[in-house]
Amino acid sequence: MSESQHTFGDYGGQYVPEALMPAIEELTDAYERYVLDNEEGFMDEFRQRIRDFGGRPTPLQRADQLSERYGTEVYLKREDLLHGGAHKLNNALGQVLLAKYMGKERIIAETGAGQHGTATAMAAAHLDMPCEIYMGRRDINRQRPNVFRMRINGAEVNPVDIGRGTLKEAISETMRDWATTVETTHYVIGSVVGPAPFPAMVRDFQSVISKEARRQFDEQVGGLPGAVVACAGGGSNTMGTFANFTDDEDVDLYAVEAGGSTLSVDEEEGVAPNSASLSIGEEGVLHGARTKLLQDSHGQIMESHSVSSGLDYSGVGPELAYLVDEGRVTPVTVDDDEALEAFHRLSQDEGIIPALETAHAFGFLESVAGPDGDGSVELPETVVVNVSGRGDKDLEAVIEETDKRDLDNAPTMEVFTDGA
Amino acid sequence: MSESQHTFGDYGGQYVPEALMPAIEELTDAYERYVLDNEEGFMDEFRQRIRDFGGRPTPLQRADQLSERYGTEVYLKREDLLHGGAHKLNNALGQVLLAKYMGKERIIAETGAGQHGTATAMAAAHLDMPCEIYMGRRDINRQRPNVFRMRINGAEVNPVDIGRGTLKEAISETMRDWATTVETTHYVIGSVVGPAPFPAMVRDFQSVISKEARRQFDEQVGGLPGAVVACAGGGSNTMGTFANFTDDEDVDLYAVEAGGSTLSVDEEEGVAPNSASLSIGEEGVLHGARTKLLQDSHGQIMESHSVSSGLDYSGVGPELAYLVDEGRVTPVTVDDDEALEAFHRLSQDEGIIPALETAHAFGFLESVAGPDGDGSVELPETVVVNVSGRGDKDLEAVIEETDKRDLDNAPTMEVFTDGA
Amino acid sequence: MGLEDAFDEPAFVPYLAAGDPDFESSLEYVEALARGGADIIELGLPFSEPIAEGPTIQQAVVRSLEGGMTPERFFEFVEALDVDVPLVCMTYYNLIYQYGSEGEPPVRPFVERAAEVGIDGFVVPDLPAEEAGPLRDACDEFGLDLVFIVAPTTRGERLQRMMEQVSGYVYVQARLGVTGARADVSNQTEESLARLAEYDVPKAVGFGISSGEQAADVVAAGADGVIVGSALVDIVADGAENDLPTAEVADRLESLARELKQGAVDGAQRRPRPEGT
Amino acid sequence: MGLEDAFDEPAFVPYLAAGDPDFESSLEYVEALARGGADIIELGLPFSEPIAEGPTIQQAVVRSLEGGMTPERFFEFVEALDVDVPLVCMTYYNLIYQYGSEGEPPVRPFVERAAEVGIDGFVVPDLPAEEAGPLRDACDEFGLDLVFIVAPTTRGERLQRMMEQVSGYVYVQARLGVTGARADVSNQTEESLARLAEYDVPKAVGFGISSGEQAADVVAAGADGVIVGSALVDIVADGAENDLPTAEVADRLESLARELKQGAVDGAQRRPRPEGT
Ligand SMILES: Cc1ncc(COP(=O)(O)O)c(C=O)c1O
Ligand SMILES: Cc1ncc(COP(=O)(O)O)c(C=O)c1O
Repeated sequence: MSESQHTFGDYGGQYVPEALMPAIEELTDAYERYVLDNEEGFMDEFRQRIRDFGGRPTPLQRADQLSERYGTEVYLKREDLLHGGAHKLNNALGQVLLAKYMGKERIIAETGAGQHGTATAMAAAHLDMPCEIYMGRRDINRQRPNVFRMRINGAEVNPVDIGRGTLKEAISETMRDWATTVETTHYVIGSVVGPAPFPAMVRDFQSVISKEARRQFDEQVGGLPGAVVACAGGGSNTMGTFANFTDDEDVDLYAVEAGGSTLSVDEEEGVAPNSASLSIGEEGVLHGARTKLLQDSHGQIMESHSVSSGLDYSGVGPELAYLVDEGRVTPVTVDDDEALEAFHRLSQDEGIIPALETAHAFGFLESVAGPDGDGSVELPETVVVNVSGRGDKDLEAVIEETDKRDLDNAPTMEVFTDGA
Repeated sequence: MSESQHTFGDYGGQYVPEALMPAIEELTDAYERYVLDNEEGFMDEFRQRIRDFGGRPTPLQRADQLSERYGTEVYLKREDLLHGGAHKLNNALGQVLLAKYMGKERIIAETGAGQHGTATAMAAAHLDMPCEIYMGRRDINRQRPNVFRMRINGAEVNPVDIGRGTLKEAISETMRDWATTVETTHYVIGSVVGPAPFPAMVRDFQSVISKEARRQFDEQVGGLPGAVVACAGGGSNTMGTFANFTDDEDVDLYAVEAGGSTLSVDEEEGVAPNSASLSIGEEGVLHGARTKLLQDSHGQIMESHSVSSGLDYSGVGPELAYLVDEGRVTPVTVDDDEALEAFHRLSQDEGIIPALETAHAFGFLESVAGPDGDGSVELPETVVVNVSGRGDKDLEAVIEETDKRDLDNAPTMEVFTDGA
Repeated sequence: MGLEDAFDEPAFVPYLAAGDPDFESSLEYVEALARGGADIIELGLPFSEPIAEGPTIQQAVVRSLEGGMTPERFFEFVEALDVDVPLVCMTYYNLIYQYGSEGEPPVRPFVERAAEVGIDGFVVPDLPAEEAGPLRDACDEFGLDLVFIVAPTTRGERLQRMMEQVSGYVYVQARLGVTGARADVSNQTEESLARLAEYDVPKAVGFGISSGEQAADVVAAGADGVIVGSALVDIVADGAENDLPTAEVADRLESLARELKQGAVDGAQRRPRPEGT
Repeated sequence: MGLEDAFDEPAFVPYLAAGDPDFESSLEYVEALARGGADIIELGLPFSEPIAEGPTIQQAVVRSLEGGMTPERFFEFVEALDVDVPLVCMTYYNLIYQYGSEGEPPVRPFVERAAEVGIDGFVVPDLPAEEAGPLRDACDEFGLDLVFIVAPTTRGERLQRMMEQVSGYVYVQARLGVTGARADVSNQTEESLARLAEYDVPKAVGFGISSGEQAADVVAAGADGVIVGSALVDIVADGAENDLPTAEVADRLESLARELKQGAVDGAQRRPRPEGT
């Protein structure tokens, strides 16, 4: 039997209420048997469904205009083309299918940007499982199209009113549901966070991204890319994009976090106006795992902030925290303004409207490594950037946020406000 | 040199203002050289871009719940997974690339549901061409997310205020622009309509759908499907889905039109409360081609109606009209209510939120051939249905239209209206 | 019979949409044009999708259709007209195509009826020479002219094909685009006229002409006549919008017609004399 | 020292969040519980992400944090308390982990300081036995107990592992889910107690107990004590919302405490006599 990964250096573990431990042991067992050992052909069925239902493989595309702009060959891994519009389905479909193999009867999940909730609702509908999604009230208001989508897919959407009403609160609330219903219910966690075996399992489901990208790059260009870039909220698209490159020491790995409005922190208010847990967080325990966190000096978790709901989280996956400490992954930050500019740039120059989360990864090309950078990072000859999702869910937010700012490349918006 | 198709039986032709004729001849020449004869490797570049940028091939997926419901093997051709969210990019990318090969400097297009406009805006951004889209005011209000997307992709969106403000008026207005700017501008028409060579050329770009589906079906199931089903507005996804099956007489082809609220027509008001030109239209000349039209006894074009903007058109592609007269394609209608029900069914049972246009094709399974049908159509053992697009653009419209009706399977909508 | 004869001297060819804004007023407006010196009158039979028209004529089409205009009403309109000027029916192909009873071959019934009420020819903006066979045949049968529009982009083989089918006059489109009054006359006109010089058929220039001066320029450049639509329709629109008395609108039409006709005549004086005369 | 001693007779173990709704009132509330007969008091040190708590205690956490509660303030609170009852600190692992100065190994400083102010043990809802090594070690060093929660789902090997590490008492979770007062007592309780029968450690049942009658039922079923949180926190919440005088709230707490303690004692009478006595 294969061994599932419990910790990553000092990070990871299983810091959960006792009531959940048996479920987590059951899940660990199922993960090892079905996912790692392909018992009952689980992985075969998963691969077939993620292909036919999900639309894999997604392309690796040369970005013509960006390549010219940065004088480097930029390749895009197009997870935005996955069913549901983001990489999230890789994991959601895997877990819902696993829950089915485990004989569970009900699916719950938390969601921030609504992408994971949408992916889970779609997977649950596809596999005929009842599904409930917890979502912070603030995120509900920021990402309404995704709320609509979950409802239309037949999922219940439960607003979470506690705290600031974002992802952190939604996770806590889903854990409470799970603690009550653990015998019949599987909690589909949405990123490489939470107690073991979630971080390793979610990474494994997402690692198809880098598995494909590695092969595609070799076929289309030859060899390995010089650098691989992905945004990092919880870090699932990040780990998925990095997983098959971590052993290739010549490939630089950049995890782009949300710099929010500023990296400095307001202890008094308990608010970090960013979500840069890899860059400025400290070790601690949250939501079942030891990892890097945005917390105050007492250990209270701070509210994070980002213009993009999907990055708006105070923690980060433990494996990513470990790889940063090891020096294997370089964390960088891109702030709200830079992300919005990158959003418009990719939309106008490449004809791809990215999710706001994803836009951060492209902000890196411009604002860290590119013309606006401080020279600390130099781009190698070839770069693969993960397009973790599409921006349909963000249209309203982008219009509103763009309106507030003075961005060089924003389109005029009258047509949005005229004659409605 | 290959011969492009000018007419289909008595249908088709080139009924356009003289000013456009030279451009149409130039286009015919380019179509024959680049598309039909692959000069300068045009088709190779097209295939590579529609793969890497567009995400081809799209999957052919077995629909587990629908197969069970109808006691027949239902397969879905997943054009909803194409970049932009509909089959429209196959054509838009092809034509924008062709415009580039022709040395044109500017792209214009009309759009109804906004899907073609979005696809064209994306293709134009991708290939670095300025782009203007004409869209009826009514459609602008019905499909705002797509308006946002076009603007964000850097396209101008020109509202058309004349008439009822839907697709028909937008096409007329785009033709007027083209008549003025024809020397530098290519008009990317959005369906298999308009003067030759558009119907044949758009079909050719879209025929990749059935080329793939035919191969995929043979690989996954073996042999040929018993029936192929697609919705029909102008008929581009329809012709694309049928093209590689028309010679297989054993494969039934169903074109599903919008039945709107009723098939009966109000001559007095000049309004057809449907868009069923194949089913109830008569031969005439509109937008450059002879085809089946919704028109009054004098030959004035009637306003069509459908809950789905993308089907809301008084004409239809001439080749489709021809295939219907030949008995090769069977036209059927699905009304607004049935389409909405089918929308919710596919969303809840299969985890795929279809475009409202697409929902009509699924309404056919239930309301014509299925349990609610009159028995006139019996489903064969295997059916391929084209999922022409995804429903993200339709969320608001669906909520509104669902609210007005008493549908058996509509989700409750409080969460949409609560605490916004 | 034979619209060509109208071009013996520089011709003024006005356009109005029949029935704009209503049947009775429209009759008076058309008659006013005749009084103002029209040599031929183009009467628009409105089609719901006027793809070659700019906003001015689009609105005229809407007014006329809302006033109840139909092909049959159009023929009644022509019958009711009291003018002594050749008439050209300007319409879109679908209306010609649909006319007649079930079972009849299309096109012929429309032409027959048009001939009966005294129409002398047709201009059909969405019917290029390539598709004009059936209409040309019917026109020949009933002795009507078929006018084609030559665009600035029409050249070579296509021009040739069109010239083989045209009769009455050619409508020289002064610029690319759709109908509508403009302040200047495009230099595309001279090029077009030069291209047409070798063909022995009257050349009437239209699209954008709105003043006597422009008319003079066009004729001076070699045109045999000027076609004016939107500038006249503007007057009708103004009357409709402001509820002006029909007689007042008719007077204004007549006086602009006079100016335009005079312009055309004056323009002929400015033509370079043929060498050696 | 040694929480076990508190279970000589059926024990009543109340919970309150320290500092809810403010430092001073909270001191009086805790003292009222002692007067009402508490045998052990669980004092909550609030954490921003209380994943094991239901809405009642979540709100208490919010009130306490807004009142300025921090780990250091918590220790001052314990020092300021005038009660003669063993005290258990109930908190989440991150607060224990973070306490202390830069460079010190984690966990130990928190336990050391707790011992100093008179804390007798810990309950840490997000720390299962598998991760409890460092805390167990520090507790041993400073002579504190470490209480574990046994859930209805805890069985076999896991139960074994926990029982090897537990000291003071086990917290028997009466039902799946989060904290919160409920009207009935789950039959999961009896099953859990049966599973624990072979272990020689006091069993205190909590989660959902709100009345003397429930307390009696639980003890009758074999529990050595009852843990009550949300029902008491409800009284504090009511006082905070309606701005009631502190003394009045304290009185209500004391009287509910009395009822619960009495229930526990009564329950022991209803226990089936061991056979043969
Ligand atoms: C498109 C997209 N990208 C990235 C993220 C961030 O999540 P993660 O870091 O787990 O990939 C999200 C989360 O919602 C997302 O929707
Ligand atoms: C998703 C989708 N399907 C179908 C159609 C209808 O067009 P066609 O009949 O040309 O495929 C549209 C048009 O906008 C569309 O957006």
